[in-house]
Amino acid sequence: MTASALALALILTAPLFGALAAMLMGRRGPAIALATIIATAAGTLILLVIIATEGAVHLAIGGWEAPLGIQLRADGLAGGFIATTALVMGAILAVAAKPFAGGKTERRSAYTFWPLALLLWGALNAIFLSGDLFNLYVGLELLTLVAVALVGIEGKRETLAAALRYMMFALMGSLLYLLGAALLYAAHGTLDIALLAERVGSAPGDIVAAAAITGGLAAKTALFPFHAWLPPAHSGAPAPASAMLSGLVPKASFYILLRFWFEAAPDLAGSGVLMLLGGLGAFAMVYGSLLALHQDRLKLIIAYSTVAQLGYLFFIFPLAGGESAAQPWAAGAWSGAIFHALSHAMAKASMFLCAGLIIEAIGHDRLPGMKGIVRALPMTVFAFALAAITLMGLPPSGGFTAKYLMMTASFAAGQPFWALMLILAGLLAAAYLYRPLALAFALPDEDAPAPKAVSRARQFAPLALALAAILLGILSAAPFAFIQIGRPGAAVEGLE
Amino acid sequence: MMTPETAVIPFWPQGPVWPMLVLIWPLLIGALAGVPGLREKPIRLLPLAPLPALLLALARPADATTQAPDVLLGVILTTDTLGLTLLGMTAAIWLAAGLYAIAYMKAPRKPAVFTGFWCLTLTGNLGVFLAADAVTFYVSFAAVSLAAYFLVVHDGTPKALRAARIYIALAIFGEAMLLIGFVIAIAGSDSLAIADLRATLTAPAGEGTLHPAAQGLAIALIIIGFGLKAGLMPLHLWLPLAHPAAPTPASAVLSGAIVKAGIIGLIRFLPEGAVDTGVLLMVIGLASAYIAVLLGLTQSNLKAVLAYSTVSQMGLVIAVIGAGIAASDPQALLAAGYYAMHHGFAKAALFLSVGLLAVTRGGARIALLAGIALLGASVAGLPGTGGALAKAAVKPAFDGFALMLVTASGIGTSLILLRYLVLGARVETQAPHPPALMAGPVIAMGLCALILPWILWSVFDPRPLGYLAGVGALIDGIWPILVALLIAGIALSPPLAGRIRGPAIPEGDIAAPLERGAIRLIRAVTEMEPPVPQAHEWRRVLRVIAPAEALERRLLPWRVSGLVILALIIVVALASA
Amino acid sequence: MIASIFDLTLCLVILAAAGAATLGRDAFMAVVFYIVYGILIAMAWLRLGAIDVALAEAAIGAGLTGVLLLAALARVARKAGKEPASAASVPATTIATALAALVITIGIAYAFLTLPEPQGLQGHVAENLAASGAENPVTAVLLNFRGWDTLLESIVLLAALLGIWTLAQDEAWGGRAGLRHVTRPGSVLAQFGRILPPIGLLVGVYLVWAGSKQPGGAFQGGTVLAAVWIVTIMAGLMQAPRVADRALRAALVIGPVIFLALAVAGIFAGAFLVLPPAHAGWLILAVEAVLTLSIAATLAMLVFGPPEPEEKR
Amino acid sequence: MTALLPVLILATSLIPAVATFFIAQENAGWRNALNLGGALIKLGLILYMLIAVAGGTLYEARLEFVPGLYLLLRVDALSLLFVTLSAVLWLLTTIYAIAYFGPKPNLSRFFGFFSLCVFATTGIALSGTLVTFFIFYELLTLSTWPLVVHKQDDKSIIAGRSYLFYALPASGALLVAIIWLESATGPIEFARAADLRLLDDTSLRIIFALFVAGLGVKAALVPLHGWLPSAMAAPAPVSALLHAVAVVKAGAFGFVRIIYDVFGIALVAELRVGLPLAMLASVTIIFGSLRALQQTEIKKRLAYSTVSQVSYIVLGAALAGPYAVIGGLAHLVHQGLMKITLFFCAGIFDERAGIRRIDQLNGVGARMPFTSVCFSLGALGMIGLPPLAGFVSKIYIGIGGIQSGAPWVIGVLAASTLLNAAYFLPMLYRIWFGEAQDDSRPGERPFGIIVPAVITGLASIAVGLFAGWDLSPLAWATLIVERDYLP
Amino acid sequence: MVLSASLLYGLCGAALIGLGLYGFVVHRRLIRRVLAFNVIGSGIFLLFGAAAYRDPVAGSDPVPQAMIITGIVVALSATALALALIVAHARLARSDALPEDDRSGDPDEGRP
Repeated sequence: MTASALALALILTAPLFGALAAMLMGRRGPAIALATIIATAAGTLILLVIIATEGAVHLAIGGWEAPLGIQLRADGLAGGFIATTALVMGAILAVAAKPFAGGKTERRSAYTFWPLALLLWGALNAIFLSGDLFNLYVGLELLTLVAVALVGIEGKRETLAAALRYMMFALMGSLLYLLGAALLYAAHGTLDIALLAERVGSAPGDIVAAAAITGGLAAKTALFPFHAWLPPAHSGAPAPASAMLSGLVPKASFYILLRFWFEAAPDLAGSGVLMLLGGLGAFAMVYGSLLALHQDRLKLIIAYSTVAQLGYLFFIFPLAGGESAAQPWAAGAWSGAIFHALSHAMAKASMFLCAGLIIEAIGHDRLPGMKGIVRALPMTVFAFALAAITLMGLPPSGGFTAKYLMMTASFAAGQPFWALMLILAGLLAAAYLYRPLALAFALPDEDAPAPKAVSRARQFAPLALALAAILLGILSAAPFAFIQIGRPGAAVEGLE
Repeated sequence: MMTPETAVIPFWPQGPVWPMLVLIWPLLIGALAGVPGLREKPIRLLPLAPLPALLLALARPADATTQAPDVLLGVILTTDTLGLTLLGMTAAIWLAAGLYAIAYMKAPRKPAVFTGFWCLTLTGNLGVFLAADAVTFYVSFAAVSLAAYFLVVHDGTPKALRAARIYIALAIFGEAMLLIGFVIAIAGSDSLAIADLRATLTAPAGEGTLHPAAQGLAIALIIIGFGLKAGLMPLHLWLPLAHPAAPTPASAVLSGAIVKAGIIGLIRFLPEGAVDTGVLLMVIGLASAYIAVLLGLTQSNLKAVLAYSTVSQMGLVIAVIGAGIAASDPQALLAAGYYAMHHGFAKAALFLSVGLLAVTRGGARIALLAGIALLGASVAGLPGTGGALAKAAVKPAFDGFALMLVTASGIGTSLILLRYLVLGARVETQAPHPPALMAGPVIAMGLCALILPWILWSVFDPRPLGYLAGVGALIDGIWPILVALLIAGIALSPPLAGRIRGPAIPEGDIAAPLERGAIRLIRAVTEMEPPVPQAHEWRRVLRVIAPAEALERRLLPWRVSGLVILALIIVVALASA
Repeated sequence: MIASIFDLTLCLVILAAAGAATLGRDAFMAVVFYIVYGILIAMAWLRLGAIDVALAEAAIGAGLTGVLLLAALARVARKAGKEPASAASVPATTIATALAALVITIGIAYAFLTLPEPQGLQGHVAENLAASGAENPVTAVLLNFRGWDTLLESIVLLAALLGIWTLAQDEAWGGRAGLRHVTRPGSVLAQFGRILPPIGLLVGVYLVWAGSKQPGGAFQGGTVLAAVWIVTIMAGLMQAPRVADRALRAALVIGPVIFLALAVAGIFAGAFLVLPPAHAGWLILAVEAVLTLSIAATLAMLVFGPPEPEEKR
Repeated sequence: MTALLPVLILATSLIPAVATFFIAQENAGWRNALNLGGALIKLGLILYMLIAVAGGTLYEARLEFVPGLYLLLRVDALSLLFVTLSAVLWLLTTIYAIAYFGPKPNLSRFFGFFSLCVFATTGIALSGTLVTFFIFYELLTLSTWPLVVHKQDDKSIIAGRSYLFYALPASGALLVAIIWLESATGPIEFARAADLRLLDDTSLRIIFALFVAGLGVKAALVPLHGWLPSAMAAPAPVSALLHAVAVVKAGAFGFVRIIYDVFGIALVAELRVGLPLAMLASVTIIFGSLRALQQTEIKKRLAYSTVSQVSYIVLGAALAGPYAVIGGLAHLVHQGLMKITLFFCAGIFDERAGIRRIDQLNGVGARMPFTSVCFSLGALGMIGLPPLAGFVSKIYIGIGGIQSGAPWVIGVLAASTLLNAAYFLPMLYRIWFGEAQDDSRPGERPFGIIVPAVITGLASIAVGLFAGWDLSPLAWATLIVERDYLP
Repeated sequence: MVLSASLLYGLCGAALIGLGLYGFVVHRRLIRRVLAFNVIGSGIFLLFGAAAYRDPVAGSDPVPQAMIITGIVVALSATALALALIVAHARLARSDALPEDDRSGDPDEGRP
């Protein structure tokens, strides 16, 4: 028994065990979740220590090495995502404990929420650790089905429509991904990422496979223009679900996209594709932000913000992919995008949780009703503000570190366009996040009904997430070094 | 200048302490006015304030320099002849006016404020005569200029308020001009010493010196700044407004002492050898001397008449200074100071007499009028008076036509003071007899005007006094007065008396139109709407969003989104191929 | 292997069925064509030498999916007041979609035609088959070499079930799953329902048992067992279980739980999901057995759908 | 110790900031003790450092941010000038604010963010690299917002919006400038001249312009000043903070850093960007004064006055001659003292007598003598009346202008002086000579509200009157220039 | 080039994918989309299986077969959930299509 095997086993199975247990014991959801959090967190901590001290962890499942078996790989990138997921899930589940509490008799949503949420976690961990494209497919499918179910958990007409809409994109995405994987296997006889890296060339099969995989994952990541499903889906779900859906789920497909382009098929990445992805990302940033400006419901604002923020991530392709991969700035660009992914996960989850608490307090999330909410929910509004700071990319936050790194890389790469887009997006983010914040700070209308009280302990969870996002910025050095561990391509080097 | 020497004890001056005390003492007195126990009758403190200065002037120490590097940008004070003389004169006038004020201002409004600013003004007025560095001079000058506002405004009547408003506007304008002039000079010399500043204003063009245009600008600005205070036409307009508005003791110090601050400024700062400047000053000064008389003759307010007389006299002084500069003649500058000293005492006495006229009856009144006549004659240069000496001292600076004009200016001087005498004789008496504290200062000042020039002649003029006994000098001294009497006689003769109507020129002549113009300008500025960007309106932003919203509606149906996904696959494939 | 006329014909028929299923106007006919299509595809799999896949396709792809589609169609027709007519005109998007699909098809075909020399894993599998504990290479892959996929896959099924349960109406929660018996007693189906279960049970168990050596396995077997259960309920012989039923839930999770436990036990061998060669055989069998149970239960519950309100009964 | 002290100084503001958030509203004693204690300790530490730095000691603290990029706290003479100013004014403002608010609601929030602002300002002052500067600069932006909207009414909210509307794009510009520059030169430390010549002239000019845009908002350069007047909706201690302690000063301070420590005088001259900046500052000086003249509300007029006055600092920095910088740096302190006096007094007028508009000032001199005297001192200092503080700065900047070949600057100074007089004197006139409508005597109590105003009022005389003293701001500015910026 | 069976079925799979994609995108009725989804899926599997069968000597590659079985089960799960969603949606919306795809709400094709 090795520590790394133990860690990986805990991370992979604890949420799944938890989910199965929750399925079995309907009213014990919160307690099971707590146990899961503890177990997974323990595994995560062990894994982080191992990665930090010994470098990337590699484990052949069942002892079967590639190409026959499935390889688990935990490098700095995976470790970062797993740790962030654990943190975010912990906070989300803490907040969810009340609305989805077990109660005397079993309730539908309270019953299904816990196994679904834990399955989502399990799927995420499975994806982050997997080194095999087909295994990733299964994990992705698990994630997708769970996510769709969570979107529809409210059971209202709009949420069901949103879930169905999401389902369409998700099905299409899965199929396309599967098509790509099939073609790759047909051509190269393996789906192990490390092996593929040696074998993938630019044969027509590889190109079609790459195109299909990219299209499929882009649809799942809600990259503009495939985002149409996202705002209704993320805004319709209950807040804890939204937090997972917005903060974590798109990161998984993005993560696979990263693994694919940077590790499995680095040679295939021509400047055309990279620019295309980056360009769509830039468009998404502006487009999502503009639409977020126009929303009158808090959760819709946050959801459109996700559309915009996911756009950032795709700058990694022009800045760190292709010919840039070997350049000194690639490390910065790459880390910047990862920083963004991580801090966005925390901040966005925090925001949705805040929105959930606000809805609990005032019964809805229409902006005018939020006037003066700061008096009733000071910690929540503060958490929202901190999360907003991260999303705007203002220092000192993880969002800022991300923006700084990416901007530096974009100037160094001679592509200042991306830097300007980052600035623009930051400003737009400030604009659309400002509205709810300003309303929250305003004096309440005199005839407004008094908001219901929300306990401080529950308000603390989103605050902790937002603070974590800020801390990620203040203490950037260690995470920066960490996510470089096992980074594909160029050697780890500092910024010039 | 950038690293002043360090004192052993912070703030303790190097060199003689007395000159510093001269300046600090009045400030302390002024501050005392605010102390509760003294607040009720603070006016009584006024005479105390100038005493150290007077003592210093009487002691006549040798030229010495006092430095206080920690204060301001490094204070330097010197005691030279000219400065000490004028310092003495100023102190004396302030002392006299202070004593006078005790009796004159029985129930003043806000006595503490009046006392405080009286002392502050006094400090500034004394400071200009002692200062040897530009900053100290400037600070003193600003103090005397601006604090005097409170002396002018003291009565609080609408008239006083208006006069004070115009006074302060002009004073600040003057300050600003002066500041620029100083700054240019300091920048050119990289020094704060007045002597260096003066030098740099005429230094030949070259490396490290000022551009001639800058020199010219600085000189012009300095003339404007000081000319304003000294009543140089056309910057004189505050005098006829402020003097009548102020309480009488304040008028006395304004005209007798404060105006001299401008004179000393011109003397101290204008460089010798600036021929064009000198000639220009001479022309303006002489013109002032005459025009002011004409304007003054139209006035019916006693103090306004005196004010125009001051303007006229100062014109003369400035002409002397101009001549001195043009000829690089330090003697002329000294003479200008000498002349100013005489004028200070005389004008102080005359102004103080205005208050006395209202409280004097019978024989005393006749004696008073006679005294006024004598003082007027002195100012006009009647031989034997102090004024004759003053005139004699300045005349060598001129020749030819200018000399004639200077001599003939006695006519105007006499006329305008006759006008004062006539108007003064008509003043109705309100009180039985004058308090000693009012009469005393008038007499003292008058005596100073008549006698002190005799005592100080040797200090200022190398020529023997006997020169004044010459026939030419006597004739030159008398004929203008005779001509003036003749004109007055004709004007006052029964056939003409009351028939001559001068144009109704308001006090301060050009002040009214300027004031209107200024008000209009300020109003225009105030109502001007600058194009300040106020673009943070949501509606405009929302208009930008409209196309995005339309696109969003388009993309929502799966048939479109799905198609886009297919398209992306094709595009990615093509881009990779 | 050279394509025969049969292959060509089969392909054409497959395409025709698929065309009818995707492009046809009538939804019901489309589903029927789809079921036919599924069976044809299963034949194609046989032609490609993939008997396991053929079994799976027939049982799951054609059978279960068809049942699900038919049931959904029926319920939607009952519930949806109106049916949106398909496009009467041909809008530009349709043409563009057709073009795009065509281009992609050509691209895929081209990619397929230009595939490099095959580098299959037959060799690797054969080499390690002995250590895998299964004689059927497909089972070896499914339960050993790529057991993690299979484990996740069994959980995917549960996830789908959870998703379906989520769609229940709140007041119906805890009640019996949705599918009701739809036959009169004594009808053909009812008779069928009496005969089928024992046979089905046998077939199912056999498929699992045989799976380790020959084609067949947990999924195929589970499907058959699920079908048996479904038919039994349709025939009115049994009632659908309550979703809150402990036994049902235990049955649902037992397979994945055991499998997971086995995976975790791998840490004692320094890895994850390790089947020691010495015990691999019975371990696989045991896992398959419990998995089959869970899969059968899950598949059946998938077909039953969410619980429905009691009063509607 | 040399690494610890800068961190300690930051902590003296940060710890009270964070702790205050957790203090209940009712617990005024603890809150006040915490804030005042922090301010006092900070002041003590700074005094200690002042002496040490004057003697040549260097304080540095580094923290790795991302590889190759350090957050650097470094104490040089310039930082100390700013940090001393903000520390002294922080203490006074805290005293004032405690008295001003009394038992009003939301005070923990207020004092928390207030201390956070000071923390950020201190950070700005001590920053040793551009990135560090930027981070604290942004922190300042953010922590100021809750203060601007503190009253939470519509006006405050609009003001807050306006503030961010200007500040955030500016920070974007700043960030682009920094990153563009550093992408060519590597991380820039103020103390070590980087070779900017790696970029071409045009790029450098654009970068400089971006810096101007980025810092110009806080320094309220026209046309980026719009937020400042509307921010007047905030309570008086906030105005004091915005105008004197922290915000606008941070912008002006940034200009000094950029011109002298990043670009360097030589390069600025070579690129010919100093002159346009000086002109922009001059336009601001005049424009701000004109706008001030148009205002009818006291605080708005003061705000526009700040717009005008802060540009003196920028002007001094842009002229890039020794005298001009000395003047600019000295004005940093002088303006702070004078303007905070004015705002303290304006706050007292408002809070105690409800006086907000200028026409309500009539005769208030007799009713509130102490406040009125302090207000007058501040106003006269602003006009540049000698020997008050403003005069000294003006002289130096004017001299610097001539020596830098920009003699038109003195015209600007003169015009500004006149305009300052034009908008301040009528206020003083009303205070002292206006006809009072109301003879009540609103108390100038408690002491906490008036004492800070008196102290700053007296200080604004003292720093001018004793400008030649070795420890005066002017002398310190001279030291900075002699030590760091003269070749 | 001789048309091998694997080639034939591979091309057939490609055609099925294309057919399915078209159907998936253009259909308004959700059930029809799910059906098309399954067609695409089986097309991909066929392609995959055909590719695995290219080497007649070695026989069919078992790894793709296992993957395909997994894929089929996954597709079934997705289908089941999708259909259940459609049914639930239809119950509330009384329509078998999403609101934006409903003819009545479609501005492009406003024909009665």
